[in-house]
Amino acid sequence: MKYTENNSTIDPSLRDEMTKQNVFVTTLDFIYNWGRRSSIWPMQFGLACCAIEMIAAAAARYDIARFGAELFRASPRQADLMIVAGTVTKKMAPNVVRLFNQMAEPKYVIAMGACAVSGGPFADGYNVLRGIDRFIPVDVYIPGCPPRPEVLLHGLMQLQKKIDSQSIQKAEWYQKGLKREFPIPELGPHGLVPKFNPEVWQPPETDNRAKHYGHVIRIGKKTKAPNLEPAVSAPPSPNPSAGA
Amino acid sequence: MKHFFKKGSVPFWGFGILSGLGVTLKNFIDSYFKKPDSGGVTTIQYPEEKSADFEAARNFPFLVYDETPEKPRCVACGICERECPVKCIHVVMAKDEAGKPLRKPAVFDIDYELCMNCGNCEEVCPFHSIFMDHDYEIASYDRSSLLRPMSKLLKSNDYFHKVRPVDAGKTDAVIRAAQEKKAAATKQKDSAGGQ
Amino acid sequence: MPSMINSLKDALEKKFPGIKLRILRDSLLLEDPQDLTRVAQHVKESPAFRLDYLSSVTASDFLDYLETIYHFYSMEKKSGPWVLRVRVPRENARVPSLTPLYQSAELQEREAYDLFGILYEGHPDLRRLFLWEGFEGHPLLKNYEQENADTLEARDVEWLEAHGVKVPETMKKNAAELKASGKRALVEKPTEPRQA
Amino acid sequence: MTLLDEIKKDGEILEINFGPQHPSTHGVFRMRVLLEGETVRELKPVMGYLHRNQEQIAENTTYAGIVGFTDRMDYINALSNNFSYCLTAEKLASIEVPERAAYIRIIMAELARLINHSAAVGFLLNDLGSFFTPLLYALRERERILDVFEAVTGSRMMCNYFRFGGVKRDLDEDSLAAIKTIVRKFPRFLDEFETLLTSNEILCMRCQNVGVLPADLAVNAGITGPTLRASGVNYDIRKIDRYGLYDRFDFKVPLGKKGDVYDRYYIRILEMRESVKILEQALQALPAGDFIHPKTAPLLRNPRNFKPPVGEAYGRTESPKGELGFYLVSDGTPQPWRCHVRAPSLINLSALEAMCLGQKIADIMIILGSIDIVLGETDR
Repeated sequence: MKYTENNSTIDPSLRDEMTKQNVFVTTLDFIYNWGRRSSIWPMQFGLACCAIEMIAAAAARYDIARFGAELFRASPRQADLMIVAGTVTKKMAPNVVRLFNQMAEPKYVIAMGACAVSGGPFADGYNVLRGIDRFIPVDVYIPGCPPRPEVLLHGLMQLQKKIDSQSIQKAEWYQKGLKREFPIPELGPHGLVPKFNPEVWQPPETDNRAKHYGHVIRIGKKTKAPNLEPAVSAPPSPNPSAGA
Repeated sequence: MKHFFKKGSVPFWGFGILSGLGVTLKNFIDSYFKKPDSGGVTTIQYPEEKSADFEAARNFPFLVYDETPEKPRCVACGICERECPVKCIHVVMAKDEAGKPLRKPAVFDIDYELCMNCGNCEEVCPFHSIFMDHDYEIASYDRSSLLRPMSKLLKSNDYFHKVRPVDAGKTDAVIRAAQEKKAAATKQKDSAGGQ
Repeated sequence: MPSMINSLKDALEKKFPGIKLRILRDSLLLEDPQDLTRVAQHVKESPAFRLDYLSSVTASDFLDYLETIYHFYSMEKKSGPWVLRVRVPRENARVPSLTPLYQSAELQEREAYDLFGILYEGHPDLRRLFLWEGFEGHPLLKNYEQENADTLEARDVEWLEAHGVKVPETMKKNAAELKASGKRALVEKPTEPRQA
Repeated sequence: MTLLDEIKKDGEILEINFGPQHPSTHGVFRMRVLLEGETVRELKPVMGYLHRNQEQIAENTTYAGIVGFTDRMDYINALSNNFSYCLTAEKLASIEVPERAAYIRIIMAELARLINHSAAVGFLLNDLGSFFTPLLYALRERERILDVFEAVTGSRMMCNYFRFGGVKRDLDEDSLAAIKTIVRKFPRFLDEFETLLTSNEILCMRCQNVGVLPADLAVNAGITGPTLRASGVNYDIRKIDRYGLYDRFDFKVPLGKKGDVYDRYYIRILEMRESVKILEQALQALPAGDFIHPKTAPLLRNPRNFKPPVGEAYGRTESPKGELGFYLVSDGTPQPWRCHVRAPSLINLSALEAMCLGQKIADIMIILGSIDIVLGETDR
């Protein structure tokens, strides 16, 4: 959902003037967005360590109920916010995209934690997707590993600011011919087929990390195996397969 | 081990549930009268009231400069870059026009979207120039703003004192001691050279 | 520790005269992998050892051969780790499975097969544990070629077009070049040497 | 013809997938279950949805960098992973740990055990249907302990606190005082937790004689930790290996009788009481001294020149979930040749099917919750 600026047509000075005489003027957009923003139901979707911080955010101390988001709906049909909390592996990616497709419009995605944003500490592995924004559009990125519960609440407030800025006329989900069905990747022989959805994410032009480090996990880096033979050489029985 | 209702363990059938409800009732009443750490309401009203800020808390690294942002403490030695387990630091040493390397980074960017807040860079930096910050409100709408260039990473030494007073004091003491030792050594060398 | 493993070696040589064993630091290497079931059976039942708890099954790749290391403990006698190792060549890595004797080996042998490609004969259902069925190759081997997740290949471009996704021209051209040269988009060494 | 074809013939049996996205599977764990009506006929666990290739990354990071990755294996209590990994690395390079450092390690590991057991009981009660009430009490205690972790180690969950030969920072006065108040108040929380739960009729009815794990199957299937001790087998690695000065503290090892879900629940409450006893003794006898061995202190500044001699080492500790073992093979370079993790959560699942056969569909969740697995450790 793009960030569309919504300048309400009433000029603020006139509105403050009228509120002094107890006449409250508002716009339909304000009420519509206020309703959606204050009761945004997340989907119960914890993947890894960030899910524990999400539960801690829903618990007593950092209460997510104060933002109206404490009702974690189990099924995607009744949720309108998907907090991707944790590492999205290649084996789990088709499920995440299918769940996102099953959610009802208007739906939002928060990528919580370094793993959901960019693959995080495990980005170089063979089984970790380098960020969930390769297949589905993400509204708010929350870095951190794991982000503290307050950071999740701050991210939720950023999302609420984004919801406030939307207006009914320009709302995407009411336009005709809305194509928000993202193709679900398949599990291919070496990883996901396709590796990413070019409509949603393009690799950046200058990727210093790849240019500078190549891939941290390089092929054939170590050429000599450790020789665990005992230091004091026992009677060396003729053993063809013993290491050099 | 309490087992399936050994007769003495539970006076009558519903007693266990009632005593449980008693506990929840006590907590419900306590939450109005008791202080937060002894049974009261422990909720932190996040935007207005923030949780206690611990000295050792580590969120994301930042660079320290003494007087002006043009002269950071960092000498672009690249040790933090090698020690970072996630490889999210990228350092390029500055060169003047004659190609002689200056002891200053031309490019120093940290990828906040990859960083795992482990604090190894702070431990290994021999020049006390990179430290872990406490600021955590950096959620953003697009991913490219999370790749922080040097201009955004540099923060003043007194910000470092404000955020982490004890550690900042210790590092300043260490730096002052090193400078005095160097000054004494050069003075001693001059005096030796002078004779 | 070495004295402990020597007592195990002597006991086994006494029980099975022709067996070939070798002490390796403080572990016991079975030269012929097929002896494994006999040795495990004996070690589990014999009153001297009673090793009834197989703690961990580890596979590792030593370039010339693949190795499976077993850590046994005895919960009855509370005795320390008894380490057995078995070496198999890389081409047809076959090791007899210990699952009929120890149920704790079931998941660990599936993991060793999944990540190293060692076939455990006699395992009830030897499937991949972590990766999916269609995955080719065994990722933890030292010569595993990992795919580069940032460049699209011909297979991806076909799939995307079949699903009505517009692929930019440059990516389509790269994918076609890669397919022509017959190479796969692999993980490479850094293009620019790291200074400092 | 396999069971499945037989089933399709008379159509009595239904195949259901629990997970990988399921409200109560503690993460992305999937079980393919064949149900005849309500009773379970066959249960196949499917894992790998959180396989983050930690062992491949461990082979490409320096020994000190791996400490940061071990926090993310069993992410509910990061400190017991650090403990097990640093123990193995110290065995590999034969480094000793000074007394104060060993005491600090035990204090932090036992605090992590308190967090893990109270959270495990809370999640088990979540599966039983008492949605969020016991878990909120447990998480309230957990927040207090997490404040201490953040004050001492720097991060709430990913502590990255242990180093080879000791710990990263010393335990200063006010965090010591905070730990003392926590340990003083914890028994009162446990009594409140017990009156809320232990003699609760619904809990007794639903948990007793459900998912019974006989002792011989538990030993054969390599089950360790509270799940094993609930079946009556006395095997606690703190008592057997006596690693890290654990032999200086006297604490009992609680044992269960029948090995059902109720025993596994109640044994965690008793183990929390034992941990509080250990903490009390450790806090009284905390000696002065350096928090890291002077020989390995320079490693804090440049971990790159920690090159252990060629060799292998297997170290294990009693993590709250079971025996957590690390197997390290070093070839003299700063990166290990092989780093294998013996994960208790993975191996405790080998008896899951045996426990679930014949049980009702609602009980599968409780049996899984009573084994207390964490997917970061199962899938590594």
